[in-house]
Amino acid sequence: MAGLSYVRVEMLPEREPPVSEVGLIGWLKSNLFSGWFNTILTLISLYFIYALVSSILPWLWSPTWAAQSLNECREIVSDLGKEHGGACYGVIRERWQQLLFGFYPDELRWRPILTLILLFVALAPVLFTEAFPAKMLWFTGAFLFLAPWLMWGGVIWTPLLVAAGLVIGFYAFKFSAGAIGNLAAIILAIALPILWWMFAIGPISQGLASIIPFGIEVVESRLFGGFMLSVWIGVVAIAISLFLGVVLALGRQSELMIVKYLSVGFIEFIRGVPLITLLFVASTLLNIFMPPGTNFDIILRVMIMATLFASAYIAEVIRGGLAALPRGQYEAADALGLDYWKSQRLIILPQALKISIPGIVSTFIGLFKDTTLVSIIGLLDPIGLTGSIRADANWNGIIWELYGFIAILFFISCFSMSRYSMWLERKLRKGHQ
Amino acid sequence: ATLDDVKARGSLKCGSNSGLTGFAAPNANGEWEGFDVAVCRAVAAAVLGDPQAVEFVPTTPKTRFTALASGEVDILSRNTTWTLTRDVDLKFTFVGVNYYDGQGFIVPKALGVSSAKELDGATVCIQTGTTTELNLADFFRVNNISYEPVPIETNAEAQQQYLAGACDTYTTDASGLAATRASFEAPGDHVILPEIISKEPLGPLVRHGDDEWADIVRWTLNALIAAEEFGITSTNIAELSNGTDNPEINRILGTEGTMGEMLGLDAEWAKRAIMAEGNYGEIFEKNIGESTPIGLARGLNAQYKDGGLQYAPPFR
Amino acid sequence: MATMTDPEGGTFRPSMLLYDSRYRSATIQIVALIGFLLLIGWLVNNTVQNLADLGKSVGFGFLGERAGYDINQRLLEYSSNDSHLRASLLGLLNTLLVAVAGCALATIVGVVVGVLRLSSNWLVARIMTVYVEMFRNVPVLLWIVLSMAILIETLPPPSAYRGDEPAANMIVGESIALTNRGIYVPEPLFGRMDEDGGFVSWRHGLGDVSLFGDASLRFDVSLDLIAILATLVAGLLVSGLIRKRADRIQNATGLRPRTWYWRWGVVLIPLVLLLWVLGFYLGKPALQGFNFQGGTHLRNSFIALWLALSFYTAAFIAEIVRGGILAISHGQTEAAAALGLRQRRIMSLVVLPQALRVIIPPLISQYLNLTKNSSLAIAVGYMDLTGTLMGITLNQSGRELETVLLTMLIYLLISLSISGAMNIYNNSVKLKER
Amino acid sequence: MEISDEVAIEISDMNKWFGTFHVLRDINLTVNRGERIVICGPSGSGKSTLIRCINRLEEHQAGSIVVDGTELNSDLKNVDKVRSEVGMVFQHFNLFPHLTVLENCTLAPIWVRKVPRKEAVERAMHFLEKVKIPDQAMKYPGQLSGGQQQRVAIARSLCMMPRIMLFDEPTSALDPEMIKEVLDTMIELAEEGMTMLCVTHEMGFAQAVANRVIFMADGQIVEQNEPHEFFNNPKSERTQQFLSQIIGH
Amino acid sequence: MEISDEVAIEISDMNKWFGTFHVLRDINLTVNRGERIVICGPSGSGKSTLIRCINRLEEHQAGSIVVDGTELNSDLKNVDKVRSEVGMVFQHFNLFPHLTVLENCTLAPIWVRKVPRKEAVERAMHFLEKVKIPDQAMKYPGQLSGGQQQRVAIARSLCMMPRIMLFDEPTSALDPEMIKEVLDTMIELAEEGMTMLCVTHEMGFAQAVANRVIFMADGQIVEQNEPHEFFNNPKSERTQQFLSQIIGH
Ligand SMILES: Nc1ncnc2c1ncn2[C@@H]1O[C@H](COP(=O)(O)OP(=O)(O)OP(=O)(O)O)[C@@H](O)[C@H]1O
Ligand SMILES: Nc1ncnc2c1ncn2[C@@H]1O[C@H](COP(=O)(O)OP(=O)(O)OP(=O)(O)O)[C@@H](O)[C@H]1O
Ligand SMILES: [Mg+2]
Ligand SMILES: [Mg+2]
Repeated sequence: MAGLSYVRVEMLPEREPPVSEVGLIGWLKSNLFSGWFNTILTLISLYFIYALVSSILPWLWSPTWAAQSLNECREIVSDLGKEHGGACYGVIRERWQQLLFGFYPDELRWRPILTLILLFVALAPVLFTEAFPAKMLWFTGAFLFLAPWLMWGGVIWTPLLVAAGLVIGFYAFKFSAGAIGNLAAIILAIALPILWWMFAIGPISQGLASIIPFGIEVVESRLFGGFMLSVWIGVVAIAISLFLGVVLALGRQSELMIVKYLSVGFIEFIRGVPLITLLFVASTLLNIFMPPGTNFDIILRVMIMATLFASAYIAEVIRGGLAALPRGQYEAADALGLDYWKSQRLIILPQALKISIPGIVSTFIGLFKDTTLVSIIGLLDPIGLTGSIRADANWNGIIWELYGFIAILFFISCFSMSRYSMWLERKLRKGHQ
Repeated sequence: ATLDDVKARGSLKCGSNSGLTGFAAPNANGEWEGFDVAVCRAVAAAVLGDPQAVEFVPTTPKTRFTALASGEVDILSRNTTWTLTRDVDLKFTFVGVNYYDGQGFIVPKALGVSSAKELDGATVCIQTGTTTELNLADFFRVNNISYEPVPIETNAEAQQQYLAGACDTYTTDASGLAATRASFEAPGDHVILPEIISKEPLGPLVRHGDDEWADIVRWTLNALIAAEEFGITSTNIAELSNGTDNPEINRILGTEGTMGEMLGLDAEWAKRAIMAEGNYGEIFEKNIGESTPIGLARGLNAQYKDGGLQYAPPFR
Repeated sequence: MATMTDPEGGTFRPSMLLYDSRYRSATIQIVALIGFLLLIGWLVNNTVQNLADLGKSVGFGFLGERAGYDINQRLLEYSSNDSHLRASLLGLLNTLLVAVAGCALATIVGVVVGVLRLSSNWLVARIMTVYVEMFRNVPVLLWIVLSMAILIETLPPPSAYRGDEPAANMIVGESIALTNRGIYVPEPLFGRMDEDGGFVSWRHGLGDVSLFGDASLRFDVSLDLIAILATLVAGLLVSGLIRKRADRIQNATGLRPRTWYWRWGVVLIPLVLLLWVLGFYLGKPALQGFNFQGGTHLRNSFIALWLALSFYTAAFIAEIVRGGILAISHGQTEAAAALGLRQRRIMSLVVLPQALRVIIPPLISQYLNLTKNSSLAIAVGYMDLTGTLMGITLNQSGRELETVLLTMLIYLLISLSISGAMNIYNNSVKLKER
Repeated sequence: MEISDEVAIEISDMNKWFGTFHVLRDINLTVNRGERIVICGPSGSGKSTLIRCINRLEEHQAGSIVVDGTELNSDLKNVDKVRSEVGMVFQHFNLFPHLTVLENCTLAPIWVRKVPRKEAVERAMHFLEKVKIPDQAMKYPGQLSGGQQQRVAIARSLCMMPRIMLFDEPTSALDPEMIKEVLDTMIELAEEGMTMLCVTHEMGFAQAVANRVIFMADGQIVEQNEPHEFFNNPKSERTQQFLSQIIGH
Repeated sequence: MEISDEVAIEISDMNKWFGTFHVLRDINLTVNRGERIVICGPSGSGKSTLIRCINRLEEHQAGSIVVDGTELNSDLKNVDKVRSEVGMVFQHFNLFPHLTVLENCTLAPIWVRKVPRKEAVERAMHFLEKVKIPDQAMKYPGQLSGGQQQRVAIARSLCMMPRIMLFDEPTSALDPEMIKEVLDTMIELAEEGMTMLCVTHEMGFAQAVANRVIFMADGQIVEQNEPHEFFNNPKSERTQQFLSQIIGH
C-alpha cells in the first residue's frame, strides 16, 4: 500500500476566509440574517425598536427644565408646537433633592453623602478581598457604629457605648468561659450587653454628654425620605440581618431538634408571607407587641421588620454557603480539638460567608427594591413622595417624569450591584476549579 | 399625660395626610403646608410657643388610627370624618370640626349628567380606606341604581384616572373635588354635581382618656374660629393684645382672666395660636380659599353669623 | 456481647448537663425552648396589656358583620350587604386568580425570552437582554403603577367608541373592546336566544346549583361548566389512550402512526357538540350608557397587576430558563445530533428533560414570589386579600391584630402548599449519581 | 482486516475558517471502506475539527466532503442521512444522564431509525454485551465508572448500525486502568472490519489496528503513512519532532 | 525505634454500627507507646472508621476505647483531652483554604492550647522546616502542590504536639511523584519514635517502618503480624488474596 504514504513538502500559509464569513457582511449574515426565520425576527425587532424610539424620543426632548409648574410646562410645550406633548422636567429640577434625600435638612446633607462614601470604603475590603488589605476590616467594624451616628446624629457617646456593649460581651465570654463553661459564658455574653444597652447606656451617655458635649445635630428619622430612605433601610436591614442570618443558618443546620425547628419555623414563616404584611405589622401591630409605653418611630419599626425579613433570606443564602463547604473542613477542625463555636468562627463561617457574598448581594438588591413597599404604609420613599409632590398644586397631574426618574435611579444602582455579584460569582467559580 | 410628653419632647407629633392638595403636602423645601397642617401648627404654637415645633407623620387612611392609638402621634389632623364608631368603638375624641364637608361627585361636562341619580351604570373612582366607599355603596343601593367602583389608593391617582376617562365620575369629599378640579388643565369642562350624599364633618382627633389634652386641642381650634368671629387677625393681633373693649377678645388674648392657666398653658396661648397661621378665615383663605388655585367657597364653613356652621362656643 | 458505653447511670453530676454529650444537647434545647417560650409569653403579655389599655378585645366576630363596601371584581356573587368574611373570601379568590394567571403568563413569557436570549440572532438576543435587565432592576411596585398609568393613558375611554364616527373601534369582528377601564371580551353564555327572535329553542343551558345556602361561603356551581369540564376530561382521557396506542404501535413496529388529528378530534368534536346542545353562544360587549355592557370585563387593575407581575417575574424566569438550558452541556446536543436526532427531538428528548430538572425548583420559588407580590394589588386598587381583609375590612372594623394575622396565615398556607408541592417534585426527579 | 475498494469518505480541497482563523487548509483525504485511520498531531492542529466536519457538527466553507456517496452541503436531508450512517464517540462520553444505559442505547434507533422497541432493546443488549457491560443496562450513567461510560457511548453509537465510526480522543478523559477496557473494545470493533477514524495519541493502539496514520499540524495533513513506517521512519521534520515528544512523555 | 511498655491506645470489644450496618465488630487492639502500626484491607472494610473512632470523629456504640489513659465516652471533656493528644492526617489534607500555611499551623495551638502567638509561630516554623517547606509559610494552601499540602497537614498536626498520630490513606490522593515526599516525612517522624497508626496500601512504607501490620476485612481484624512475616507469609486466605491483588496491581 505504498500509495498511502504522503508527505507535505511545503506548508500552506493561512488564507483569508471567504468574504461571507468575516467582516461586517459575515457578521451580519451570521448574526442577523442567517436563514429566513432569523431575517424575519431581525426585521420585526428593527421595526419594534423604531416604533419605540420614535414614540419616546420626541417626548423626551422637551426644554422644560426651568418650568415652575405643570401649567408652565404645558405652555412651553405647546409653544413648541409639539403634537404629543413633552416631558416636564421642571418637577425634577425642583424636587430632585427631595426625591434623593427626603426632608433631611439641606445643610446636613453632607452626612448621608459621607455615610454613603464611607459605606463603599467599608465594603471595599469585603467585596474586593484581593485589592484591599484585610486591616481595613477594622474600619468596616467601626463603620457599623459610625454610620448610624452620622445619619441620626447625637452625641458621639451613644454609638461608642453601644460598641462598648460588644466589648463587654466579648470579655464577659473570655473571662467567664473558663470558670462557668462555654454555654453559660455565651448566655452571659449575650445577656450582659443586652442589659447594658437597655439600662446603662442612656444615663451614662447623658452623663458623659454633660461633661464633654461632643456631638452633631440630631436628625430625626421622620425626616428621612426619598432614595436615601430606601438605601438606608436596605443597608441597616442587611447589616443586622447578617448576624441574625448566621445564627438562623447555624440553627437550621444544627442537630438539635428544637433549635432546628425553631429556626426552620421562623425562616419559613417569614419567607411564606408577603413583605407588605410584615410592613403592616410594623405599622399597626409592632407597638402592640412591645411593652406599654415603648414607642419606636415608624421608620425604626419598618427597619426592624425589614431586618427580620432579610434575615430569613440571608439565612438561606448562608445555609447554601455552609452546605458548599466540604465535610473535611468540619472534621479537620474537630480533629484539631477546636470546639463548635471556635470551629464555626475560625474555620467554617469565614469560608461560608465568602461563598455567600454573591447571594447576599442579590438579597440586598431584592430588599432594596422591596423598600419601595413602605410607600404603601405611608412612608415617603421615592414612590411615596410622588404622591406628596403631586399633591402640590403646581405639579398636580404629573406622572411619567417622576416614575421615570425613580426607575432610572433604581435601575442604575441595582444593575451595577447585580453586575458586581455576577462578576464575583464567576471569580469564585474560577477560584474553586 | 400627653401635654407633659409634648412639652418634654419640645415638639408636637401630628398625623397628617401624606399628600392632599390644600390640606397637607410638603413643599419643595420639605415644609408641610395646608389647611390641616395649620391646625397642628396652631396647637404647637399654643403649647410650645413655636409653630414650627411640629413633627409631621404622614399617614395613610389605613395607618392613621393605629398611629394615633399607639401614641405615635399626639393629634391626628388628617381630613378624618367624625363618626360614631370612630368616636366610640375606636376610642378617639374628635375635638371639633375644622371643615364641614360632604361627599360629592365630579363629572365631565361632556357627559351631560346633571344629577348623581343619572349615574346608573357609571364607573366611579373612589379613594379606598375611607368612609367614602361606604357612603357610595349606600347611595347607589338606596337609589337602586348600579355602578362599578374603581378603588384607588391616592387622590393623585384618582385624578389621573378620572382625567383619562377611566372613570365617569370621581367621588370624594366635595372639598377634595374642588381642589382636584382646580388643578385641571381646563377646570371649566368639569362640574361638581349638586348631590352631596353624606355629611363629612372633618376634624382633628385625639385619643380617648386624656381630656386635658383634648381640651387644649379643642380650644385651640375654637380660638381660631372665635378669632375670626371677633376680627382678630394675624395683622391686628399685636395691637389688640394691648387690650380692647371687648372682654371676650381680652379673654382670648389672655389680657383678662386665667383661661390659659386653666388649660395648663400660659396666658398667651391663644394669641400664639392665632399668630401662627392667622385665624380660621385666614387659614382658610390662604390654603383653600377662593384666592388659591383650589378656590373653595366658604359655604358651610362660613361663620354662623354669615350663615355657615362654624360656631365657636363662648370663651368664658 | 460487649458492654454498652452508658453504664454510669447512677452517678449523675450537674456538670454533666454541659459536658456530657448525652445531656448537653437536651440542656441546650431546653434553654432554647425556655427562651423561646419566654419571648412568646412576653409578646403575648405585652399585647394583652396594650389591648386592655386601648380598651379593645380580640375576636373574630367582626368577620360576620356587614361589610358595607362593594367589590368590583368578583368571582362569586357579592353585595355590600354581605359579611366581611365573604368579602375576604372574594379577595382571596382574586389573589388566587391573579397569581395563577400571573404564573401562567410569566412562564410563557419567561420561557420565550429565555430561549430568545440564547438566539443566534444578535439583535433579538440583545433586545431580550435589555428587557430582562430593565425589569429585574426596577422595583415591581414601580412596574405595577407604571403599567396602570400606561393602560389608563394610552387606551381610549369607552366614550371614544360613541358617536357616528367613533375615535376608536372594537377589534376582532366587533367583539373585543380595548378601553382604559379594561378590556371587554365576549362571554360564554348558554341557551338564551337572540333577543329579537321569537323562536324559543329546545336548547338551553343546565343552570346553576347553589351550595351552602345563605352562608358566607356560599357559591354557585354552573352545571354547564361541569358538563363541559367532564367532556373535556373524558376527551383528554381518550386522547391519552390514543397516544398510548401510538406508543404501543411504535414499540411494536417502530413506526409512530400520525394521530394528532384523532387526538384533537376526540377532544374537540364532543365539546363542540355539547356546546351546541347547551345552546352556547358568545355574549358580545356593547356600548350602553356609560360603559360597555355584556361580555367579560377584564378590569384595568387586574390587567395592570397581571401584566406587571408577569413581566417582572418573567425576567427572572427567563434567566432561570437560560441558565437551565446552558447548564446542559453543549456535548449533550452534539451527541444527540451525531446520533442523527432532529432539532425538535433533541429538544424534547435530551435537552428539555434535563433542563427541567434544573429549571423547575427555582421556577417554583418564582411562582411563590409572584404570589406574594400579588399583595401589591392595593397599589392599583385590585381587590385582593390585602385589599379586602387587610385593607377595607381592617379600616372599617379597626381590628388590626386579627386581620393582619389572619392575612399572614392565609398567605403562609398558600406558600407552604406551593413549596410542599415543589419538594415532592424535586425528590421524584433527582438524577441518579454514584 | 480487509479493505475494499469502495470509497467511504472523500474529502477534497476542504477548507474551514473560524472567523478569520484558518483552521483546516486544503484537506484532501480518501477513506476506503474498512480502513482504520488514526489521526494525531499537536493540540490545536484541527484534528477534532476535521472529524467533526465529517458528520457536520461543524460546517466547512470550501471544498467538498462526500460520505458514503452523499455530499455534505446545506441540504438537511443529506446531513441527516450522513449522520445516521456515521457514529461518533466523544472525549467526554456525553451520555444522557437522565436516561438509563439501555435507554441511551435505544433512543436513537427508536426515534431515528424507527426500530420497534423490542428489537431496539435486543440490539442494545447485543452491543452492551459486546462492550461487556450488559449487567449495567438498568443503571444511570452517573452510576458508572468513566471506562464503563465510554463503553456505553460506543455501544450507543453502534446501535445505530453505522458504517463509519469517528472517535475523538475517546480515552483521554479516563484513568489509566480504564483506558485499556476502552481500547480493547475498539480493537475488537476494528477486527470486525468497521471503517474507523480515530483521533488518539495512544500509539500502541495505532500500531495495533490502524491501516494508516495521519499527522496533522496547523490545519494541514502533514504526513500520512502506514503505522510501522510512520512511527519508525517519519519523513517530515514536524512529525519527527512530535513523535519524539510523545514518546518522551 | 523503640517501643515502651506503656499503653497508648487500648481498644477492647469495640463495636460500631451505621444504622443497621455493623461496620466494626469486636475490635480488640492494644497499641504501645512508640509503636507504628499499618492498617490495610479491602475498601469498605472499616479501616477509616476504626481510625476515626480513636479520636471520636465517629462514636462507637459498644466496648471501650482508652487513649492515653482517657476513656472515650460521652463526657466531652475526655473527648477534648483525647483530641488534643491525637493528631490526624486525612486523605484529602483538609487544609483551611482561607488561611495561610502558617496560620493553618498556628490556629489550633493558639486557640486550643492557648500558646502565645509568637511561640506558636516559632513552633510552626520548626515543624514546617521538618517537613521541608518553611519557605511556603506565607502561601495559601491552594497555591501548593498536593504533596506539599499533605506535608503542611502533617506539620499542622504536629504543632499540637500530639503523642499519637493517625493517618488515613495520606498518600492515596497524590500523584506518584508526590507520594515519596510525603512518605519520607512520615518515615522521619517514625524514626523519632512517634506512636503512629496509618491506614495505607504503600507496602514499601509498611515494610520500612511498621512494627506491626493489621489486616482488616468486613469490619474485623483478620490478621496481624510484623511486616516481614505478614507480607511473605500471610496466614489467612483473605490476606493472601488481598496481597496478591495489591501486588498484581
Ligand atoms: N468553535 C470554535 N470557534 C473558534 N475557534 C475554534 C472553535 N473550535 C476550535 N477552535 C480552534 O480551532 C483550532 C483547532 O481546534 P481543534 O479542536 O480541532 O484542535 P485539536 O487538534 O482537536 O486539538 P486538541 O488535541 O487540543 O483537541 C484550535 O486553535 C481551536 O482553538
Ligand atoms: N457515615 C456513614 N454512614 C453509613 N455508612 C458509612 C458511613 N461511613 C462509612 N460507611 C460504611 O462503612 C463501611 C466502612 O467504611 P470505611 O470508610 O471505614 O472503609 P475503609 O476500609 O476505610 O474503605 P476505603 O479503603 O474505601 O477507604 C463502608 O461500607 C461504608 O460504606
Ligand atoms: Mg480535539
Ligand atoms: Mg477509608
